[in-house]
Amino acid sequence: MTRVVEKQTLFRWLLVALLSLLAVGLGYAVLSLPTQTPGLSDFVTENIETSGARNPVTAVLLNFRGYDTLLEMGVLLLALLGVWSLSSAPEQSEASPGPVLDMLSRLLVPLLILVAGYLLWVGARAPGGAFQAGAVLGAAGVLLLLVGWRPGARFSGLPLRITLVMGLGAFVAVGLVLILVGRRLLEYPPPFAAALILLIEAAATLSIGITLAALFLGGRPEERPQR
Amino acid sequence: MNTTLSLFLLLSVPGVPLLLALPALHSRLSWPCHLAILPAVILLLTPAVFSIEVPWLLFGTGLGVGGASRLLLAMSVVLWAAVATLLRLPTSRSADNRLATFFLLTMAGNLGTIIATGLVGFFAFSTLMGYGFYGLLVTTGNAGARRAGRAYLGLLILADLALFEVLLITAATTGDLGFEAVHHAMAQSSSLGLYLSMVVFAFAAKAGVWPLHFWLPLAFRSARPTVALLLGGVPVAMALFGMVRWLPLGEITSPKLGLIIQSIGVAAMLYAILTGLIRAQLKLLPAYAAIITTGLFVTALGAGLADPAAWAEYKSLAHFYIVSLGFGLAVLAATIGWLQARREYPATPAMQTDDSIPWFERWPGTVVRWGAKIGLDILPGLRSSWLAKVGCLRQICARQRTLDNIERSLQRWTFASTLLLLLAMVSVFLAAC
Amino acid sequence: MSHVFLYALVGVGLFTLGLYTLIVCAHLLRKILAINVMGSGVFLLLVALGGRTPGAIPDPVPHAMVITGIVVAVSATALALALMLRVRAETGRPRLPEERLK
Amino acid sequence: MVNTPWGVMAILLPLVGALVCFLWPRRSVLLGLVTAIGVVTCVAGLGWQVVVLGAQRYAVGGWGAPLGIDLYADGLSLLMLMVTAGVGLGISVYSTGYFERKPSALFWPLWLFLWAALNALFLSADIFNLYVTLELLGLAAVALVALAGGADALTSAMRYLLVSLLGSLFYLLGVALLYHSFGSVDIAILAQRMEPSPPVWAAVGLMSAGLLLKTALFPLHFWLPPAHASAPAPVSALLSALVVKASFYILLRLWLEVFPLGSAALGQLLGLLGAAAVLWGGIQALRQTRLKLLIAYSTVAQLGYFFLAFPLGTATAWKGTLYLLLSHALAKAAMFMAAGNIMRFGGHDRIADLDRVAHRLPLTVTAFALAGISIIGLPPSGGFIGKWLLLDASLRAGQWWWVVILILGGLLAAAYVFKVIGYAFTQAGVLHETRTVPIIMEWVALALALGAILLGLFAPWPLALMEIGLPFGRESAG
Amino acid sequence: MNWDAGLPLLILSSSLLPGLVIFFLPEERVATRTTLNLGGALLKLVLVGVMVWGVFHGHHYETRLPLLPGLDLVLRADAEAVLFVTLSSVLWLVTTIYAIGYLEGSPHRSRFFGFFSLCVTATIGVALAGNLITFLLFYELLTLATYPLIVHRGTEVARQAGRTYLTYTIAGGALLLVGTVWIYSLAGSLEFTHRGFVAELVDTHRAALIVIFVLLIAGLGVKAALVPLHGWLPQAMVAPAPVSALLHAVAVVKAGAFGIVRVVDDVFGVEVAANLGVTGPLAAVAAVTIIYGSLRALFQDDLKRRLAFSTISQVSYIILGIAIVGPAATIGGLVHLVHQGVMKITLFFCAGNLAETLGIHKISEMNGVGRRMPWTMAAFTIGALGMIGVPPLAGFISKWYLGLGALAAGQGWVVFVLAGSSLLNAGYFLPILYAAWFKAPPDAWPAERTWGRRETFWLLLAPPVVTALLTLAAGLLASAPFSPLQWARFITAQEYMP
Repeated sequence: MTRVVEKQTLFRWLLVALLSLLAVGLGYAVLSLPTQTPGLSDFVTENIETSGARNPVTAVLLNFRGYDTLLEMGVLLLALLGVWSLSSAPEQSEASPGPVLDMLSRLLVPLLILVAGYLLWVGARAPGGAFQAGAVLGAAGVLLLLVGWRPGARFSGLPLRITLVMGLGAFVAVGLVLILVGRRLLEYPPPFAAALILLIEAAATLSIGITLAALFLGGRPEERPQR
Repeated sequence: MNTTLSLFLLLSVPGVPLLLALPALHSRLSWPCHLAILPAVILLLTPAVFSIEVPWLLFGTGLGVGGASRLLLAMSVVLWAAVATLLRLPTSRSADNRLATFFLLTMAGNLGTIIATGLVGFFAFSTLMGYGFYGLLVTTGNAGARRAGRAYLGLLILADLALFEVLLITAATTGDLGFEAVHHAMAQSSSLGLYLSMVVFAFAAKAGVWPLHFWLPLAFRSARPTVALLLGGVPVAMALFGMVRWLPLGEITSPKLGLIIQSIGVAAMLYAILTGLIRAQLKLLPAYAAIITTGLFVTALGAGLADPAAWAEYKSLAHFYIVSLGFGLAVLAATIGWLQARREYPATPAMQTDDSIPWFERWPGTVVRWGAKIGLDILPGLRSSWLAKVGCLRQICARQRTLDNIERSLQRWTFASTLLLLLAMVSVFLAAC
Repeated sequence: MSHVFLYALVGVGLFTLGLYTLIVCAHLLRKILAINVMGSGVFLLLVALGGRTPGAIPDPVPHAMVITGIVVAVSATALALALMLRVRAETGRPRLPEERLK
Repeated sequence: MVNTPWGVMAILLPLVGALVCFLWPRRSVLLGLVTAIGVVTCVAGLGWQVVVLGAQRYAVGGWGAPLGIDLYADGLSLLMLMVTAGVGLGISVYSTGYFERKPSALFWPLWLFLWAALNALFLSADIFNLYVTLELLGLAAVALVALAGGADALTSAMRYLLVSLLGSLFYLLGVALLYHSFGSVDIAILAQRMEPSPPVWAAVGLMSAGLLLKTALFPLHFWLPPAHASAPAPVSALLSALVVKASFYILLRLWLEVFPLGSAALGQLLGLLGAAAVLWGGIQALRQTRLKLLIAYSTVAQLGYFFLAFPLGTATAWKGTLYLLLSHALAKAAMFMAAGNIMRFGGHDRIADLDRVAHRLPLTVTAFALAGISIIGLPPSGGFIGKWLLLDASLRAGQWWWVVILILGGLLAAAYVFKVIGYAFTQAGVLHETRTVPIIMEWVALALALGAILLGLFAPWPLALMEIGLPFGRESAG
Repeated sequence: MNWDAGLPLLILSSSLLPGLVIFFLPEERVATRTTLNLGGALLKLVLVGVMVWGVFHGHHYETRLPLLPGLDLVLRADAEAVLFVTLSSVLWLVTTIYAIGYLEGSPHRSRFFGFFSLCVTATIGVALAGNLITFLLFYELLTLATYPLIVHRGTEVARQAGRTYLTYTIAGGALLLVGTVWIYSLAGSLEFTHRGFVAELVDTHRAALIVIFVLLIAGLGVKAALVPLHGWLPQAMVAPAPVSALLHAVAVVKAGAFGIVRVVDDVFGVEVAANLGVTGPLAAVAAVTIIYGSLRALFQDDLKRRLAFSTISQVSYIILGIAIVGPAATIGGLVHLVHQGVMKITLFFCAGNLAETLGIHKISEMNGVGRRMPWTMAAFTIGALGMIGVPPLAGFISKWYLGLGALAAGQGWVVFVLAGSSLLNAGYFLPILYAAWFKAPPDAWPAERTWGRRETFWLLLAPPVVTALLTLAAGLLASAPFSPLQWARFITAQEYMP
């Protein structure tokens, strides 16, 4: 037994040494980067007018590199699919959440929804946007779930699924429509860019929020048996 | 005579017996053996001297009859006809008709050998004759005949091998393998000595010349009388005939070899006389007679080799000698057989009980024992190698465990991710190089 | 040394720390957390180095990348946690079978 | 037709399919099959485009690199897409049979997501976008492994997920360093601006290590056999056939275009690891008693071959590698499917007891044998062509030791393949508790295996495709 | 594609397509299967006949399909190819007939005949291969197609034998592959040509060429059962008799020997090989194999095992003939390719008949069997005597030319090897003949089956009789036009053309 422990201590020291070496190496690499570089900010500034969003981050996220975001919506949905494929949702716990949480949730949930709406709206100009809004919305959902609220069986079927795929669906739909009208994938016509981005963001916010909440639930909600 | 007809006739001399050798054929005919001799008889009766070339047979074979071979052919025909009559072959399908097959095969070989005008043809037909005669000997006889047959077969194979070498040497020297051409070519060839000694050895083995005679007494003693009738006329006579045909007699002078051959001949005669006297057995008489006569022939041959001029003188006698030898031995064997059939003489009383295996019979057993001995010698080695194998197995087990352990430790997270780390660093280092 | 590089170095530090924990700790929850810490380190580095622009506005592209990265990390963490729970439910232990020593 | 962005469609279509299947799980088999056929059509369209017009670049959003993201299709990506389409179609059809009894509503969306991720990965020309596709791929794969349920599958999936995330993070850190060095994440632009510096070295090391981990190169293969062996058969097939190839593809792309400075020493290291993988995987495969584990270790060994081209670096060697990759994809998919059929039929995959099963499933065994021929590298098969090219390249480069590895690997492969096939001919008592195997499952396995064989007979076409866009440089194969 | 370019492919397909169809036939469709089998075999024979005629009249048959850039799949009917193709297709027909009789009523026949056809297809491919890669391709295909036949019986022993077979042949194939790639990387070509294609490399890459030669010969030597690579052959005896016949006479062993012929003659070229100094050792190996195989055969009691060792010995005659540089020896080697096939197939058919009819597997059980089965044993006798080299049978012709060639090349020792081998051949064949014809039969045979008045099923009887007659004819009519000997002369004349 002691030998095993000794071996482990040795191993750990070795590991620490290696990791320090890695850290030092990486640090050296980082420090040898040029101290000033424009990156892509100039390109972004040049093209931001036609992008449909004044906030550069939003412009990059939804326009310049919108394709990344599209795939990333896919990742989120995929995670949910993965979680759902593992198990169905755990049984509702009988324990009462307690008065404080109960009270808090009643106060906070509407507020959070409001904040989410604001973040979504402001994202076009200032920091904010679909993901932030979606996260806040998700937090509201989590809070609701914490206090023991569960979606009704009627909602947990197709309607829930539609909400979940709405974000990605909107993104893909816009992309496809643009292709159909002869443009490239996600090549928004400048006059409609802002509107399209808002549309996608709105759908994405809703989807992200619900997805996060559903992830928190940790399983597939029971569906009402259909016939 | 027109060519087609002669071709047909000459081919049918060995061909008809060969065809009839098929059991399906000869079992349906009433006198198959006599029928098979017919072409030869016709050939004998045709007065012309003629020969043909059959280019598509083997490497091109020549067939023909001349003065000497006609004589031999006549002897053979008479002998075969006599034996065919005496043998009383069973003709019905159900009976064992292998005897007829062998009979016909041997006959085909014999007749073919006589009419062959080239080395290859002679060789091929004499081999056929040899194997056929072996069958004839063995199929009818008792255990002793079988032993004799085996000894004969062994010598036959050795002789054929030697003849094969001779053929190869000849073919390498000259393109034409007709007897005349070969004689001329070999007389000038550098490998003449090898040629001569091989030929002499081969035919001596086939003829049972002393000291390769040992199967002859056995054969005469145990073969069926009818087969014994053939012993002199078929293997012995044909082998002597082969010597005459193959050796470039009269064209070369080889005193040394001649002397050796002569002395062998003399020794053979002495031996036969002495042994014949000691083993005064009626049935063995033809055997010793054969040894003596072949000895005499060989002596003459040796003299001919030593002095071509001498050979030229009694060259024509040689064929007569062979023929008379064949007939003489046949008559002798027939007489003895007849005497024995009348039970005036006991069938080889003393010697026959002595069934100890002669030395020349023991070699397969010796080889087997030898092999076993070697096996025993190897066996400790085998055992040790087997032990080593077991050890190996153990080692393999150990190796298997090692493999398992390595794989298991590779599958541990800590290990694996450390390796990853190392790999990343080494890559950085190497990329920097 | 500007604060940009300081943050970046902190990012490197987080990355190595996370890696250490990932390797050493057997408990799956810790491993998942360690992955998250590593991710944070990478994101920190990505974002911090984006501040090397000549102007006042930092490079927005790394920001967008990080947001994307965070979403991916969240998704992966969610899946990992759910998996961990299932592993614990099936095997009774929240760890991988090959890690028995700790 | 010419202007239709077939490549983009090949990415979007499976995504849409996944969403639709998710929305209407009851129709998912039909929807999935329709999607699969659609994707194959798209890939065919792209292939036609690439063959006629040459390598294609597509700027998503119309911005173009470096601001936007480019998609790029040359011979290399086209072949990857094609083999994905082929195997993908096969897996789709196979799954209709496989999930017949135990329907899994989420299989189809997960699988289509994975397909989309693969297509996106093979088309991407942007290293950050590649990261996203890698994650999409990884999560989908993990979820699919976990579909099997049970302790083995779940722990394997967990391990797989952690490994996948770790690899991705290494990769992402490298991406970060590269971006901050050169201000772009586009492969073409990086290739132009590339010059050696410490951050680049670090990036090379980190990205390579991360990708190697995901490719399961020896000695980082520890996660692969359990994951591939415990997944449901179609999932095993697609993991071994396609998913591990994706990270290798990225490595190949980076090595060919971004890291041309990639030093000879690093190449030799990769070659050595590849050689070790070939031997180790082969030996381990030979020692397995379970069919699926044997096949999984065989994947470990086969992955090793792909790295033998790195020290050689000639066009012939790369083509050989790619050829091996293609034929391995088909053959390995066929093998896992065959194993799935056997498991379905007899309820187990113990090799020693296969004789009770094997001779009653002739089509399956044929499929396994044909796939095995390609895996061994016997002619005529795709594996043979690949090995031939690699052997030729090694001998021309004077590095004969890779020849030894290639041959030894082939012999090991022969040993483990025939270890299985031998049982197909022994007569054993009839096993009573068997379940019928849908005939379609047998035929799909056979079709894919035949594909691997046919690759060996029609080599000039794929080899000509590889020339499009000159992914392997200008040097022509001898 | 015109006729001249399509004929080789057509010949190949005439067994491939029936084979593929047969795989999918249900077990009970005996008539269809037999029709397909025989139809394919007959068609092939006719096509081959046309080809022989054509080649003799100067036609040039060549199919060329692209395989790799710079490398084609070439099927070409040159004289050597025609020799082997003719042998294979004639013997295939005979073996098919025999197999139909032999396997009547046994299970898995569709599988058997499917692989059987594939096996012959591969052999034809080996024969017609116009370059080394095509050869390699079919050579490996042959390995694969034969394996199921060897393990056909499905017993544990069969599986072991199959494993041994694969171990040897796949390793051999690997060596062959390495040699092929190597020579390709040096010479840049793999086309078989009469003078070889490596002549200009002799000065620059001497050592490499020697190594390549060793690799190629070792790879091919496995199938040709050169000592010490022969271990699989005696074990493969567990296979059914038609398969043994196929292995020993038509396909596998022959493919190896033929490959060696190709390598020496058409890859390296005789002069180059002699110049490299590799033919001498090759001849020595062949000689050792000849003697060793015969010695081992001497001590086998199992009939098929004895025949197997005999094959090991006999096939090396071919190699010996090639390794002795010179026209006559080459003729001997090539003609033995055919003669050995015809003789050995006879012997295996007979062995199969004995096993099927009387349950005899051992030589010690063969006493007096000639009386029970005279036709079979007559055929056996002709085959055995031919093997010994008794004139005027086929074996005599081969030995004749080998010996002549050896003398012409000044390698007299070969003659002694031949003599020793003949002696040993006699030593292990004659006791069998003696026992069969002259010993008394036992009261009961181990497992007797009867077929009315005939000694055995006529489908089993006809093939050995036919091949025995062929043995006789090949020797007797050696100088007739279109005989194997004449064809070998024709080939050699091309090879040694000034």
